[in-house]
This record gives sequence, C-alpha cells and structure tokens, in this order.
Amino acid sequence: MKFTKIKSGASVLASALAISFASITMAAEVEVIHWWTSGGEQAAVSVFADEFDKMGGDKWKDTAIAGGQNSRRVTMQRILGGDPPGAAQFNPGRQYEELIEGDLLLDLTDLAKKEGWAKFIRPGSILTNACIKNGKVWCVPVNIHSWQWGWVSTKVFKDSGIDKIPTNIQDFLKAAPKIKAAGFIPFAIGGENWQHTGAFNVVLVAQLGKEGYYRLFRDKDEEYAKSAEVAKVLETWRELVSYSDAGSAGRNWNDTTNLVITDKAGMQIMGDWAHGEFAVAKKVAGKDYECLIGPSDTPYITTDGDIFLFPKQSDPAVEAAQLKMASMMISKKVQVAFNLAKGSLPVRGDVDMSAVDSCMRKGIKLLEDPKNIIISQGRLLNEDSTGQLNDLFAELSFNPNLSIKDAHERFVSIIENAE
Amino acid sequence: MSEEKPESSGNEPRGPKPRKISPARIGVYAFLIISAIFFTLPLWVMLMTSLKTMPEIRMGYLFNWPQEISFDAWVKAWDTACTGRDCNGLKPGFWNSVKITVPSTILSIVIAAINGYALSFWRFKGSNFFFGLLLFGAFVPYQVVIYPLIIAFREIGIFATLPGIIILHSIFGMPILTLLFRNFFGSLPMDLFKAARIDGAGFWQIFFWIMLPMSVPISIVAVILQVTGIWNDFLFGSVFAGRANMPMTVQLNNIVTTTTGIREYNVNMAATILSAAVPLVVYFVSGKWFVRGIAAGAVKG
Amino acid sequence: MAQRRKKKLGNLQAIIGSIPMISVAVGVYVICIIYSITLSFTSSRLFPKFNFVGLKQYERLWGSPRWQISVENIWLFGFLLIAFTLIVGYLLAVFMDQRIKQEGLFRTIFLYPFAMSLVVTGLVWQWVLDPNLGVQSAMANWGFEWFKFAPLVNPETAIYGVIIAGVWQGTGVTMAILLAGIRGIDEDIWKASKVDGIPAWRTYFSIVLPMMKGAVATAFVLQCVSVVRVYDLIVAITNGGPGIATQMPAVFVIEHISIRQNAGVGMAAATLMLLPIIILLGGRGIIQWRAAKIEKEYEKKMLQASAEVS
Amino acid sequence: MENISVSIKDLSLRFGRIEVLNSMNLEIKQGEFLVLLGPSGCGKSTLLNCIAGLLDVSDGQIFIEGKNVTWEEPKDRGIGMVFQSYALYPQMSVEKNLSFGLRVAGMKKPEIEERVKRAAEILQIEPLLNRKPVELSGGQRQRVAIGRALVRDVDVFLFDEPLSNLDAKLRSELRVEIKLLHQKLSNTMIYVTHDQIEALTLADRVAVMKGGVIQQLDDPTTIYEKPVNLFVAGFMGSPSMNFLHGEVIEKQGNQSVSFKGIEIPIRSYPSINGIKTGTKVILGARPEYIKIDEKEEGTVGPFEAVVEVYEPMGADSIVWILLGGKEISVRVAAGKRYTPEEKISVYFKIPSVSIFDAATEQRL
Repeated sequence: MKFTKIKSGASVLASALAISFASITMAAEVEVIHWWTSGGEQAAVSVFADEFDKMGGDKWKDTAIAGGQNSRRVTMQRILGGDPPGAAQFNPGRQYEELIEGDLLLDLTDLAKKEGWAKFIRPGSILTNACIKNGKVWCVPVNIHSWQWGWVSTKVFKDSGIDKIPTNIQDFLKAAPKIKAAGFIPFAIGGENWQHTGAFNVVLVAQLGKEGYYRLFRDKDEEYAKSAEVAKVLETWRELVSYSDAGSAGRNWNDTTNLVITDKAGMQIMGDWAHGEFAVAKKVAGKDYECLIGPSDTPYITTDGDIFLFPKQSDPAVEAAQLKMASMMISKKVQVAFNLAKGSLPVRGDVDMSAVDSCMRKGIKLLEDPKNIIISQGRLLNEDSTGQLNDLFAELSFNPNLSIKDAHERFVSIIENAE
Repeated sequence: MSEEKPESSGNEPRGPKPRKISPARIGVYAFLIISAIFFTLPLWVMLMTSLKTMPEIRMGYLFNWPQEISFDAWVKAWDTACTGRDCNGLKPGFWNSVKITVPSTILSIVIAAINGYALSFWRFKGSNFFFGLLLFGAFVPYQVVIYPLIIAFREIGIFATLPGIIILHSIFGMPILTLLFRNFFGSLPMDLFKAARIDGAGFWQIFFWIMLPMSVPISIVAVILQVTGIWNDFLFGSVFAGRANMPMTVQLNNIVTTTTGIREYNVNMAATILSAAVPLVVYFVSGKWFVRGIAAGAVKG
Repeated sequence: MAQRRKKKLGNLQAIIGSIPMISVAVGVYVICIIYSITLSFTSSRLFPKFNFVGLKQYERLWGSPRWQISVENIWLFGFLLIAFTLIVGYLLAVFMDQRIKQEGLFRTIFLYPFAMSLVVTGLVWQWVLDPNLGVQSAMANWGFEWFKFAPLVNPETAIYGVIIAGVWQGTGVTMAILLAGIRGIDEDIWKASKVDGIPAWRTYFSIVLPMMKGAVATAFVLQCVSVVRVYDLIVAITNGGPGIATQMPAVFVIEHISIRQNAGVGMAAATLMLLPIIILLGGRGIIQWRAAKIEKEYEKKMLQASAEVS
Repeated sequence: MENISVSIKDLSLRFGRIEVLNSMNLEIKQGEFLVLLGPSGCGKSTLLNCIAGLLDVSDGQIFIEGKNVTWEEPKDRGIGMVFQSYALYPQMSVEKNLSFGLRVAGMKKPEIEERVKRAAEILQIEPLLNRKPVELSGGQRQRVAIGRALVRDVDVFLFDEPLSNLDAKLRSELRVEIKLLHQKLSNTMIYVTHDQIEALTLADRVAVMKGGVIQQLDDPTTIYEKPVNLFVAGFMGSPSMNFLHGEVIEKQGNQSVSFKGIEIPIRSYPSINGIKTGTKVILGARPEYIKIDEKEEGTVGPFEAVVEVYEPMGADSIVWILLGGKEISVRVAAGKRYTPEEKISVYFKIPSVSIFDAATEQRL
C-alpha cells in the first residue's frame, strides 16, 4: 500500500468546484418567462413560439410559471442574480422602472423607429405610457386587455328563473339570491390576491366612474378617499364576495372561469383573457355565455395588456434574436393570430379583425372613443402601494372581522402614503 | 421423569403471569391506532386519488378504493404533464434533483468531515470561535442571508448554475454536519490520534487512513440527512438552481399550480408521490439510521 | 532558547483544511448578515443602494398590516406547533414504550411524514382540507352532512389548517427523539420506582421527563428552527391566503426582495427575524460563559490550594 | 553525557493562565526505567506528551539522545508510545497496525515484514497478526500496542498508564512481562502511572509528581522508606502512613514528640541532630513500623491503645486502633487476631519512621 500525499486531492476538488460551468449560450436560444399557463393562454403563446421557431435559426425557450406574481418573482430574482431571461412578460406599470434606471433592458428604440411602431399602435398611450421612458422604447406591447368584464353563464341565469341577464353590478346583486337559491354559485372568484384587487377595481370604476377613479389613484386625493362614496364601494364589494363559494380560497382564475363555463357559477368578474378559456372550451358568445362590459351601463375600460421586456444579454447573437422576437411579436400576422387565441385586442389598429366574436366587437367599439379609456392602477401606483392594496382587498374579501370602517381607514392611509 | 412434577397445592399462580387485557392497554392501542390513522390518511388519499380517473374523483369518495385502477395519471405526471409549452412531466426535475443532490451530499460531507476532524484533533487559534459562528448559522433564518447571497453569487458568476446550487447546499449543510462530525470525532479516543502522530502520520494521512474509515456509520447518518434535506429543498432550488437545474420540488409546484382547463387531481397527486418517493425510499430502507440522523441533526443544545 | 519556535506543519494543514469552514462562517454568517442589516437602513429597492434612510424602513414595516399578521402568525404557529408536537410526541413516545406489538410499524407510520418535503406536505393537506374534494366532502358523501371541516378557506381558521399540516409533519420526529430519551434512562430508575410503588404514569411525568432534558431541548430546538424558517409549507398550502391570513415573515422577506422590489423593507424584516435567534443564543451564551468562568475560578482556587499545600 | 537518554531542561507548559508544568528539569539515563507517579492532574501524562511531541511546550527544551527535539515532529524524536486505551486502529489488522508507522515512513516491504515478525515474536502475538483489534482480548490488544512501539526500533519507549484498563489479574501478569521486556531490550522507558505498586515493582527510579513539580526522584525503596515530604509520604503506601501531629520537647537531654499527652522518644531517629526542640512536627509511621505487644530492637513504648476494627487481609492483617483518640492503622501478621475494645500496648520503630516539619512539611 502506498501512501501518497493526499492533500492535493482536496485542492483538486476545490478547484473543480471553482470552475464556473459558465453556461454556454446557444447562439440562437431566447428564453421567455411568462405566466400564460391556462388553456387559452397556452394556445396564444404557442402562436408566438411556433412563429419564432419557424423563422429559423433561433429557438423559443419556454419558461412558463403559473401566476403573474410567481413569474415576476422569478424574473426579478434572476435579474438580481445576473441571470436574466431573454424576454419576460410583464404588465404595463411601474414594476420595471428600476430595470430601466439600472440600464438592464435592451433598448428597442431603433427597431421601433425603423418599423414605425408609433404609427400603428393604438391607442398611442399604450406605447407612450407603458414602454417609453426617457424618450426610449423599452418594451413591446403585444395585446390590449381590459379588466372590466363580467362573464356570465346564460344557463345558470335561465335555470335560476331570471329572464333578463343584468348588465350592471346593482342588478346582479338583486338577482344573486335567486341564483343561490337555485343551487348555483352566484359570484365566482378565486383566491389569488390579484384577482381580488382587479375585480375590486372593476367595481370601483363601475361605481365611481372615471373621475372618481382618477381622483383616488392618480391624484391621491385623501379627502375623496375618506368620502362615503368610497365606503359604499367597499360595502358593495363585500356584498358581492359574500355570494362566493367556500372553495374560492387558493383557486386559480382559470379554474374559476371554468365554473362559469361548466355552468356551475353565475358570473365572474375577470379580464378579457377569460375569453380565451371560453374559446378553448368551444363555447359561443351570446348563446352559451354572455360578456358584460363594465359591468356597467356606462362602461370604462383599462387598456392594459401584456408587454415583453428584453433584459440585456452579454451574447450578441442572443441580442439579435431578441430584436427579431420583438419585431415578430408586433407583426401584423402574429398580432391577429395571437389575439384571436388569447381573446384580447391587438395593439395594432391596422389589422383585420373581422373574425372576432360579439364580445370582442363590443370592446373594439368602446376603444374607438379615447374618453372611455382609463389608465390602470398599476401604472398610477408603484408596486409597493399596489401590493398594499392587494393585501387590503384580499383581506376585505376573506376576513369578516375586518370592518368596513377599518378597511376604509386603511384604504385612506394607503392612498395618503402612495407613491 | 415427567411424573416428578410436584403437585400443585391449590390455586397459587404458576407459570408466566397471564397477560391481562386491561382498559389501560386498550387505551394505549386506541390512541396509537387513531394517531396512526391520522398520519397515514394523507398518504392513503394521495395514493387512491392518483389511481382514480377524474370522473371518479369528482364523485368525492376521497377515501374509497378506486373502482378501476388506472396508472395513466402516474405516466402523465412522470412523462407528459405540462408547465407551459414544456410537456415533459416531472422526469427532468427528477434528474435535476439527482444532479444537485449527489454532488452536494458528497461535497458537504467531505467538508464537514474535515472540519469536524480539524476541530476535534487539530485545534488552532480561533478554531472554536469559527465553529461557534458556524453553529450560529444553524439557527439563522435563510431569508436573512439570501439577498446578499444572490448578489454574491452573481458577482462570482455562479448564480443559477449547477455548481452554484451545489455550493449553496454545502454552505447550509455545513453547520449541522460539522457538529455531527465534531461530536463523532470528539467521542473517539484522543490516544488513537496521538498514536498515529507517533507513527508519523500528518493531518491528511490521519484523516484519510485512520479517521475516515472509522466514520462510516456517522457518514451514513450524514448521507441520509443530506439526501433527504437537499431533495426536499424548495427555497434554494427555486431561487438559486436556475432554469436548467430546477429540482423536482420546484417543478412539482409549477405543475400543480398550472392548470389548463380542469385541474387534474390524479396527476397532481401522482406527481406529489413521485416527488416524495426518493426521501421516502431512503427513509423506509434506512429506518433506524434515519432516526439517528434526525436525532443527531437536531442541533444539540 | 537556541532553537526558534517553528509553527507545526500539522496546524497549518488544519487551517488549510478549515478554509471552507472559516470562509462560510465569516463570509456567509458574518458578512452577509451585516450586509443585510446594513441594507435595512437604506432605501434599496431591487438592487442594493447605500442611501441611508435611518429607521424609515422599520417604520414602514410595522405600519404594514401584512407584516403585523405575519408576526402574529409566526407566534401562534410556533407556539401551537411546538406545544402540540412536544405534548403529542411525548404521549406517543410513552405509549410506544409500553412493549406494544408492531412498534416498528407504528414508528414507521409516525415518522414517515418527516421524510416528505414541506412542499409535498403543503399540497397534500391543501387537498385533504379542500371543502369540495377533501375530508368534508367525503364525510358528506357518507351521510355526515353536518361535518364541516375546511379550515383553509376561512381566514380565521386558515392558520390552524397550516398548523395541522405542520403537526402532521413534525410530530413523528419529536416522538422519535423523545422515545430515544426515554429509552436512554437507566433501567435502575424504573426498578427503584417500581419498588417504591409509584404508578407508571407518575414515573413518566415526575421522574423520567425531568431526566430527559437533553432530548426535550433537542426536539424543542429542532422545532424552533423549522418554525422560523417556515416558507415552503406556506407557499404550497395557502400561498399566504386566504387574503393575507397565513402570511409568514419568511414569505414576506422573499416577496419584498423580489416582486415587491423593496429590499430595504425586506431586509428590515429579515433583521427582525434574526432578533429572537440572537436573543435565544445570546442568553445561552451568557449562561455558558458564566458557567465557564465559575469553573475557571474553581480551577484557579484548586490550583492555589494545591500550591499552598506543596 | 552520552549515557543520558532523555533530558528535560526548564520545561514549562501553560494552558492559558493555568500552569501545568513548572520549570521542570529531569535527566533519564540510557536503559533506565523511570516511572512518573502521581495523582490525576499532577502533570505526569502532560510531561509524557511533551516528551512525545504531542503537546507544544511553553518554555524549555527537550533532548533525546543528545538531540534537541523540542520542536520536532513526534515521529522524528526516536520514541515509541503505548497508550492506556491501546489506541489500535480499529479498521486495520494487527499486522497493519504494527506496520502503519513504517509504511507512512516509506520503508521497504521486506524490512517492514522483518520488523513486524521480530516484534510479534518477542510479544508472542504471531497467531494474531491477521485479526482485527475487536477480535482481541484486552491483554492481547495491549501487547499489540506495545508491539507498535517495538517495531519502530527506537531508543525510548513511553508508556501512558498502559495497564489501567485491564483487570487486576491481567495487570499483574503484564506488569511482569513489561519488566521482562525491559530486561531483554534495555531501552530507556518512561512509564506514567498512578498505581504505586506498578511504580515500585517496575521502576529503576520513580518521580513522584504533584502540581506540575517533581516532589521526589529516587529509587523505589528510598521513595517508600524515606519520603522527602508529607505529600510523598502520604501518597505512597496502603493503608497510608499514620501522621501524628505533635511538638518536639526535651526532657533530660532526650528529645521526644509530644502527641496528645503521649511522649514518643525519638532519640534513635537517624537525623535527630537536625531537630530543634519546640518545633511543631508531624511524626509519620507506616503501619508496619508500629508494633502491638512486641518490643523489638529500636522500638519505643509501650503506649496504651484500644482496638477499634480488625481487618484480615489474607497475607497479613490491619488493626485500626485508637491512640490518644487518634485512629491509627497497624499491620500485624496474619495469625494474630484482635477483638474490638481490646486494650493493647503499641511500640514505635523510631529508626524507620519519618519526621516532618509541620510548617514546611519537609522531612527533618
């Protein structure tokens, strides 16, 4: 038996570990992080991916993470850790402000100029509000989504003995006891906090109108926040949620939509991405289900949607592929196919949308008048304030011990301190 | 000779004391059995659900034996369940977990064994101070150091890489494993070390030729501790592993939270059992070692 | 002193061998913690920035209902989980000690949850407690319509649902540690108490329990550490909901350093998470240090005494 | 000087502020069997570890065979060591245990075999060579441990309480074997023990230690018969020496020790001239130097005493008596029997007693 010096063994081990297996990026792979995991969303994202792969050379590397929060959490952690994805889905807002300030995003200005994005993107505010900062273009808008929709199962209303489907929240609340008595869930909502914030804001806009909405979230008007009108919104919300079912905690939005699709629930307030789920389930608008815009008789809609950011990469080949992807996402053909699958409106005004159904037509019609459009909360408040509102609305929904008065006080203080 | 048995003189008790079925004894068994039901129930539910078809699940007989056993859910969970456009099931996650667990376990144990050995036999100035700091680390909530570690790993260039997650697991395994090995080596006779010194063996020779062969039992305990711990990790895997190395737990959570249309409970439960399989097998196979491992792993005092 | 003192080669090797330990101890547990604490006094958002804002982040933190609920939750969760696992764990250990049949089987059953990850634990219990799918609906199907048990959907009770899952996962370990403690006690103690005519249950609680302080402390510390770190379980079982009813500090920190992009507040929260640990360990450290000092003084006295004699 | 094997000069060792060894000087001759004896904590094992190089000294020097080895590695000091717990490498066979050090040193195979064979022969452990330590009895293990020192072919053997873990019978057997080994090999041996029988039977010289200081360094007989101070006197012997606290008085030119009204004449004490009248002294008498009812050459007495307890011990017996209210042990031949309360007269064999100054505790 030979005794050799063994100490060298340890140093070999150490150095073997120290070698960073620096990921050798394939020249043509662009990883895309998004949260499009439901049926309709899957169909839509496949339009992008297939189209991108078809263009040859480069490959779409799909990282789907269920839930916008989870998805953005991963994106942020990876950017923080210096391992940014090639593209990441976001919602327009202020979530990526620091990424722009930190010069971590790919500058799309030249591409946008060359292709003349400013000319065909409508409404123009989408580009200016969401993507342009310091005169430069940082993101690609891919669709227009509005939150202000109620999705209704016609069968549930018919079986509950209600002939006329209500068109606003007040009428719905009147009909709700009947639906409940008939053994259906009147109002379907899931458990994720953003569902509550979104739906709450829909109710808020429907009740306070465009002006009230802006006074709160744009002007941060404390006095108005304290008013009884605002308190009334909180009450309405709570009444609405009381018509929900026990299983709502922890439920996904699309599982919730499925309750309406399968005629178990009367109505869900959800953005128009729910539309894609009905499409996947082969349901026909106006017959199997009804879409209520607003739900209000004088509807306003937000024109947010999804955008893609392209975090800066060290590999120039990937950068080229990123630009190619950005251009693909906003191209005419892809816009049509993608938005039909997704149930959303294209960001281009110059595409043929004759194939759309009655629901989408309602939306396109409303869009024609800019007066009907409101800026979403996410763009008016930063992520921290939005988060606080998320917490409050979720608690308002789920915690019966939180009185309307206390909730109102907390709402006022969030508005006071909002940035 | 058998006749020589003395006559029993009346009714004195003889032979072994008869076992009485006392109320206390029934109580003991009742308590144990009820507890056992509580502990088995979830596994039972998972197993049954994973073997049922979706229509049967919707009927809601959670505890019942499936009317018709179907392994489709298992196949789907392993091979074709989707997260986004990737429909490869848990399979890649399984291999990622293997890729992470095996080297992390080996590295962390080697380091800890050297640490424990140095701390037991080669105390140098400050060695106990550093060990104290390390032990403090056994109590530190991960969230306190995770943010600086992300930044540090970025600076070194190992964030979201396989070496990165391996090093991370070795870092967080170090306090308890070092304690384990230090206590083990500390229980060995100091004379053994002295004898080896007289025999002329140095630091590494004593370690590799005398101490390491003796530490097989403690190493088994450490392996069990690390394999189960690292396999079950979620937080580090989700933050530090990177997309290409996403461990099974993270992938499980992704698969379960992803639904396209209807929630496939049978697939989800099959996926859950599959993710739990490795540590469960380790547990069932290693039995007493596992118990020793956790008892030792629980930081002593 | 003709010969100069050489540093022993072995010691040098020991230091080389301990480099990983030293670098982790200092690099991770000193520098990272100081870094985190420092950032808690800054207005860092996604990236670290060193523009100090004093205690502002702490004010924000305590102004946040989500944090308040997180803190309340962790105390409740910690207290109940530790109390339950210790009490039930001890009872199980005592019952297991009654020369029962199939001890191995029972032990396997009680302990296997500990081999499962908290993600798995969370998911499993989420389903078992689901009102439309889990125990409640199964009981209803069997005709027990009155049986209502779905703690997770109600913000008032959701935390208890989480505790059930925690107890399910952690009781077996406690049982195993405590059983080892019971078995480690000298047989003669049992003989003595039998001769003295003390009933078995009294022996278990008045004599055996105080004698196994070590095992109890081990189980206690193990549970404490798992309580402070609870993250995976929450993510899997409720994701902090319904509403924010089951938020925990660990989740709070992760959320704030990533998606909420407020590392300052996140690090303030992390610093506060560290506080109980420091107090716990600090207290222990002082006790130990004093014990060591007393011992040293005793030794010194003995030394002096022996010097006087000779 | 060449016949000095191990030499220790001004050796000190401190752990922090605790001084374990204090400027120790010691010279051990070639081929000498030196026993370090003392109660636990006296520093005897520490000293041995310093000689072996297992502890770093704080001050002073150590020479082995004329070479300054103070800062040498243990292996380079030319020593072999046998430990109390045997310290056999459990995973290696006996043969591998014996050859480990030689293999580490890179010695050639034939020579290793040769040396192992020789050591095994000497210790009669050839049949055990392929066994693992767990398969050996305590005595066999200890023999292997000695063999490990033997194969090193060194000049100095260090023994650290090598027999403490063995039962009484085996211990006395191995004691003889060690003595035989020493006679056969004539190496220098330094042997640490707390067992005085071992010290007395094995040693050429005994160093009695206490508090890190050598109290007395002498051949075993001198240590036993003429202890230099109260500590050595009390430590050696079982039952231990009887100590009578008294004062030297003088009557008609004859000095006596007055003890509780009893006056013990000490005229026949060898160094009587150095004792001043009026000194407070301690008279130490071993049990065998006190006689009951038999006046001998050089004894003084009789003094009245009462029997308290009678302990037969086989070869002889111990009688515990009360003399002036103080309990004293006396060794008597096995045949004599005494009953409690029995009145007896005792005699002191003054030439064999020790007298210590009560203040300095040194022998007078």
